Amino acid sequence: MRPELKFVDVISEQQRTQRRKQDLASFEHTHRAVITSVFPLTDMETLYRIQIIDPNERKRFSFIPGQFLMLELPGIGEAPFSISSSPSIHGEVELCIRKAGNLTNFLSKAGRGTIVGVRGPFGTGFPMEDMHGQNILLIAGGLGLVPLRSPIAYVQENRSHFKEVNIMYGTKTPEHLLFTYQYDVWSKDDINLNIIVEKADPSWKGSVGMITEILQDILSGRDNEFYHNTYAIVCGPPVMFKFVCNMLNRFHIPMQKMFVSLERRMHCGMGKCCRCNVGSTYTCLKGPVFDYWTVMNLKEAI
Amino acid sequence: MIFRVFEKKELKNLFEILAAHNKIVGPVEAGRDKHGEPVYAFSEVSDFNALRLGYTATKLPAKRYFLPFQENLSTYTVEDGEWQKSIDYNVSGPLIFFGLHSCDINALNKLDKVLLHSIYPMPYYAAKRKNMFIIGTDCAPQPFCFCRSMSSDTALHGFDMFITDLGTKYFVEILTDTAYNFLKHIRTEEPKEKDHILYMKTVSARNKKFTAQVDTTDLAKILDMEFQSDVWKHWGDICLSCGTCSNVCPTCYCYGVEETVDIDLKGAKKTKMLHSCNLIDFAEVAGGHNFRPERHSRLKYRYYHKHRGFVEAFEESLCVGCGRCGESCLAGINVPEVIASVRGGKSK
Amino acid sequence: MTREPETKTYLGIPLHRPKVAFFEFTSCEGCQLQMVNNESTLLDFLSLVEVVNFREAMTERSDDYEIAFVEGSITRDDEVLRLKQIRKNAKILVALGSCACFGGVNQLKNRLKNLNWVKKQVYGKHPIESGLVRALEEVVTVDLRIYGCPIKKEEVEKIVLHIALGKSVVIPKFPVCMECKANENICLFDLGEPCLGPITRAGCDSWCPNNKAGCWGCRGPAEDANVAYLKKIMKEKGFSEDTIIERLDCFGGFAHFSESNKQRTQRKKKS
Amino acid sequence: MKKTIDVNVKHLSRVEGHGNIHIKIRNGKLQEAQWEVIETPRFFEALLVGRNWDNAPWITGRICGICSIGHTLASIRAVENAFNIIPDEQTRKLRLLLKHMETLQSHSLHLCFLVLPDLVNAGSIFPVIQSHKDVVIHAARIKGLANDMCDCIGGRRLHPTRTVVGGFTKLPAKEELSVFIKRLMSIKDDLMVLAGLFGKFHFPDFTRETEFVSLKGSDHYPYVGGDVISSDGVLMKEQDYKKLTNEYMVEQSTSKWCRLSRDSFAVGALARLNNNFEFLHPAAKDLARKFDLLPVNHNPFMNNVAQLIECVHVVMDSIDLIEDLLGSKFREPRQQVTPRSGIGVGAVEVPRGILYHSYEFDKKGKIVKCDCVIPTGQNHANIQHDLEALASEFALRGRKDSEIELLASMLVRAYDPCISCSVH
Ligand SMILES: Cc1cc2nc3c(=O)[nH]c(=O)nc-3n(C[C@H](O)[C@H](O)[C@H](O)COP(=O)(O)OP(=O)(O)OC[C@H]3O[C@@H](n4cnc5c(N)ncnc54)[C@H](O)[C@@H]3O)c2cc1C
Ligand code: SF4
Ligand code: SF4
Ligand code: SF4
Repeated sequence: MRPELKFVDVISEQQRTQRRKQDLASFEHTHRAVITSVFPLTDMETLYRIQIIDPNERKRFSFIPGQFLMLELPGIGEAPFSISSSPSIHGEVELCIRKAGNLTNFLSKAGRGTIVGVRGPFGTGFPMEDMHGQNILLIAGGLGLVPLRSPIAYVQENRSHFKEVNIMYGTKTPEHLLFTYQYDVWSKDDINLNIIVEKADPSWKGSVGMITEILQDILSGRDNEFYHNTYAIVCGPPVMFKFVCNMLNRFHIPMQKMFVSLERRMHCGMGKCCRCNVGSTYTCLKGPVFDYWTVMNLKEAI
Repeated sequence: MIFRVFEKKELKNLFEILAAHNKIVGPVEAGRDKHGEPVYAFSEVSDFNALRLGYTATKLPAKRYFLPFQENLSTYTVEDGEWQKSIDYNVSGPLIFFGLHSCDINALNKLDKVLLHSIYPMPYYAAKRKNMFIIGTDCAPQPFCFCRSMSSDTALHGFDMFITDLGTKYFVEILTDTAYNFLKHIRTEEPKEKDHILYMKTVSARNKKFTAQVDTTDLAKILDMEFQSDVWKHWGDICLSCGTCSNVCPTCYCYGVEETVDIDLKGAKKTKMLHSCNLIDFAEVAGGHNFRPERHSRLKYRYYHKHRGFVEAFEESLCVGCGRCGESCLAGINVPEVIASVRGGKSK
Repeated sequence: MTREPETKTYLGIPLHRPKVAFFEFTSCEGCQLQMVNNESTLLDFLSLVEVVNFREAMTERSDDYEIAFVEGSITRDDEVLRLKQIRKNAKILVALGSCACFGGVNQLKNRLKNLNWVKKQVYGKHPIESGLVRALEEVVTVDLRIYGCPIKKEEVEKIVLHIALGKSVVIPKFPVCMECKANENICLFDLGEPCLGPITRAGCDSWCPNNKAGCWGCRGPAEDANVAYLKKIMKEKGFSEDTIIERLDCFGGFAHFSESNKQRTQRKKKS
Repeated sequence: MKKTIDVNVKHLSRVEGHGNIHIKIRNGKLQEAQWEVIETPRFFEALLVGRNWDNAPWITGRICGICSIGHTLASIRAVENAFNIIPDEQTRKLRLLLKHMETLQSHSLHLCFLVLPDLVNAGSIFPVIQSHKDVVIHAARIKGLANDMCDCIGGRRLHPTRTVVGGFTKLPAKEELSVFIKRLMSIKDDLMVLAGLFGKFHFPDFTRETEFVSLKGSDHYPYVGGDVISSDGVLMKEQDYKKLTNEYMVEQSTSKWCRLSRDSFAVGALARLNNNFEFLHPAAKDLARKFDLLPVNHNPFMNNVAQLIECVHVVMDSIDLIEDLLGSKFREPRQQVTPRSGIGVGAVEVPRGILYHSYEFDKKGKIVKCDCVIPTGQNHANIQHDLEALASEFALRGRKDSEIELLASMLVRAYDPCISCSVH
């Protein structure tokens, strides 16, 4: 017998098709997907609908609200984006993307039919089922409405499972408001929608101020029963959720029932590159959705 | 575990038999420093005489064979609007590592936890790791080694066979049947009682030579408490933010990714580069915001990842105590002193 | 140039083909030469841009360009005027090489207090016009910098490609050591040689240390470079003050860190 | 015969650095023919003063982007001469090899990218890439090889890193070197194709007698150090470079001018070839005979042909050098350097002619005085005299302004002037 080592192929064909999570190939498995519609929301943000091309992969692709996926264009870049559509639709997602750099700028020039690569879904989501039978506060600032659209869709589709539902949304000016065309639909489903802007323009009829002001109004004068049976999902820039969460805390909403979504730089989405680490917790694995208690215990989270 | 002993001269036979059919990586002399002392490095060797099994410590671990500093993750062919992606795990074949010290073997064991056994195994690492045949060898403790504090001075698994120099013979621990079969090609014997005694003597003599120490009791907790401590500022003041510590560390695996388009526009590449948490742009995000703009906060993060975060996730720290980072650091920042200073001891 | 302007596309999206021009001021013109020094990619490079002005290689000249690659430092008044005109014409002005970015080796003469002595040393009594050496950014606004003495051609290619693709241009912020270690070199300090790798901006792929030669800092300081502490380390390792200063002031990138070059910073503030 | 001629070329293209040409003829009489150098000086000689000896090669290499290797080697030789360091054979061979590759690099760049457009009526290499694609590919291969070899031996194709006083910081691996033998062999064929092409061109028929100065070959075609000779019979040591160059200032130039036995002299490929024909490699000699280029040739345009012949010489000689090196055991590449006070001169034949560096050191090895005499500086006066003769002669032959402009530009280009270098 020759003393010779055999080459170990780490992904046998069998593994490739069977054990998805343990499947080594999944690390770099990119679904090819096509942009089926492009809908500009503001100067900076565009809503893309993206469909996985392979019908089998499409069927298998599902996610929970709050998760993100990695979108790539060869040679241009790859970046994480929150899925902003209903979890009940498989293999087709909506992403709302702001022009921020290489990938996102290039994407803003891309039209329908452009082929992109999609990996994921990754990360934790909002525990929607735990929230059944409870009140829900959905609080978004600025681009934070994007990840919130998925839980909103879930709530709409399962409205009878929830008690009181409040959406609070704040932006800098009325021009920054996203998804204006959907507000009517949300209200129809017995969801209270409160919108506030920091700076009004002449045509603005709604409230003006900080989002904490509406929150204060909604929370004041409720009974303990309400506070203890309320979940909150907060998405937005770090400063905003710091203030909002502090206020929720003051009203004794349990920290484990408050959820936030953190944003960090990410290259892999799989807990390998370490770029998203907060303290030493991987945002991509343990997050991006964290309950507020965990966030409190992370160093340099906000 | 199966133990054998063999005459020293047999090692050359083993090497040559293996080298005839496999690629071998081992410690060699890469040059001499200003004092005329040899500088060791891991490199491919085909000549037994070039191998330096009695080496002290290599400046760099054998990292490039399992976590290359730069590696293509995928290549794309692009034509008009269409593109295809192809993935190459960048392994050309199995490799025999002839003479890794316990610390370096333990480093691989630690990396396995995060890169192999976590929920998303990393195929690039896995492909290389699964094609490593490791022959461990005993080491000569250096003044900067604190592997005993990190419980990495002996390797219990993660190798195929481990040889210990008993003077005229080698004592060998055999962990895999591949190793067992390889050893059939040379003359080995069942160890006798006196071999066992000699082995134990050798090991305890070595153990007495360790000098550097790190007190790891409750370290994760203490690091948490001392997050705002001023000692970090002191180390930050002298840190050069050059990333050397991460590059020479056998367990640092953080990386960055770059996407590039070929100049003829017919292809593209996604390349991974080992990064270091000490580099200024490690935690920079959109809009240029940097979560760790100061040197001390980045340096601190390296210690938190290794001695706190990893402990939390995997019940052990991400440091084997090889001391390479301290040895290579021009500013002289080293784990024992940093930890001591955080624990309230004296900093330099 | 007579070639048909072809529109290239990438992933179906049409690319911009910029008109580029090359200019040189006081320098060795080596950086321009580096441009033609990479035979294998020259033709691809030329298909991404339209070269309209390149005196070292062509006779035709045009003032209609978008990107101006400017090599060399500024020493005379006529150069100031010419540079300002280039700035007016160009949308993007790229400083090419250490001379353009920091003054390069030429700025060494600034440290000599007596400019007349300098002139006399070389030209005797013969009158000659030459002022202090300035980097481009001391005269006009510079949009992009390609560091190095000499530059790496790959960096220029990357910049041009990125402009065509609309990608941002990323130049390493970390120091040369990072690349040096990845190249598995034996550290020059272990060999008893001085090296500015720990404070110099990477991107050259540790060109000099790869060849067992210490870095002289031609690419200027890395971001957040800890110059003060490296000086201290070098002193402790037995290198003389002169050795350290001579390296630091060689290419001008560390002018802001070096005593002998204080006057330069002040001059900049004035203008 | 043409009576009135005006030629004004501002910033002559396809040469290194900035120079202008003015020709004015009135009533058939030459009133002005001027070669003007307007490059800004960088004062290398002054800025080295007070610095340590190891700065000299590193900084003076930056005098020129094309012949940085030559400057580095001349500087190293001057320092070594001052410190009484004698390089061993291995170092000498490697340096010569590096020097050869710079010659090949520079000559091929000059011939194919800067001169060729003139010969095929184009303004730059860009249209030539379309019209003479095959030539450009040969040229790129030649230059590519030279560049790769410079990388391999000097560490970098431009501003070398491995070349230091005392030898080299690092040696090329023998495996790397041996690969080049094959490539050099095949490059010879590329050169022959180019020679065929250049053989078809008609170089302007123009001669003016002048003095040719170069290093003197003893058993080899000379490139590094030794004695200096001229076609007028001068023979001196390299240390006597001042007597060989006699620098002086003129109004029209920021570069100094030189003279020896007559008003002006020429250095460069043609001078080397005229003075050392016998030492050329046989293959190069054959080619010279084909071009009818035999010593002493006084047509400055033939400098281009001399460059081509030198290319063949350096390629053939490099093959021999590599074979020698591969046959010997590599030794420690770098000698210990002990500075001492003294003066040292280094003369090296760079592509454009003979280059001198000279330094004076104090006992710590700090530079007290520095002087560099650049080949293009030595050629300026000769260019000026050629220009005058050319303008008169071709005006007499009734050529148009534009033709004279082209001929004058070609004449200057034939010298392959390195203007920024000459001003330094
Ligand atoms: C979990 C998660 C969900 C996200 N969801 C959305 C979303 O729904 N819509 C949206 O528009 N954006 C979202 N982002 C932000 C988005 O990923 C960044 O804007 C994107 O990476 C920019 O990519 P680029 O290639 O265009 O920019 P680049 O050219 O890569 O970078 C521009 C700047 O962004 C920094 N950067 C790189 N990657 C990231 C990152 N992942 N996060 C922050 N900064 C980064 C760079 O350092 C640089 O300063 C999300 C980020 C995370 C982590
Ligand atoms: S942190 Fe330092 S001592 Fe610990 S394993 Fe890494 S290099 Fe070795
Ligand atoms: S040689 Fe220079 S660049 Fe390389 S590690 Fe040492 S100090 Fe850093
Ligand atoms: S190593 Fe230093 S001197 Fe050398 S090229 Fe890089 S930055 Fe310049």
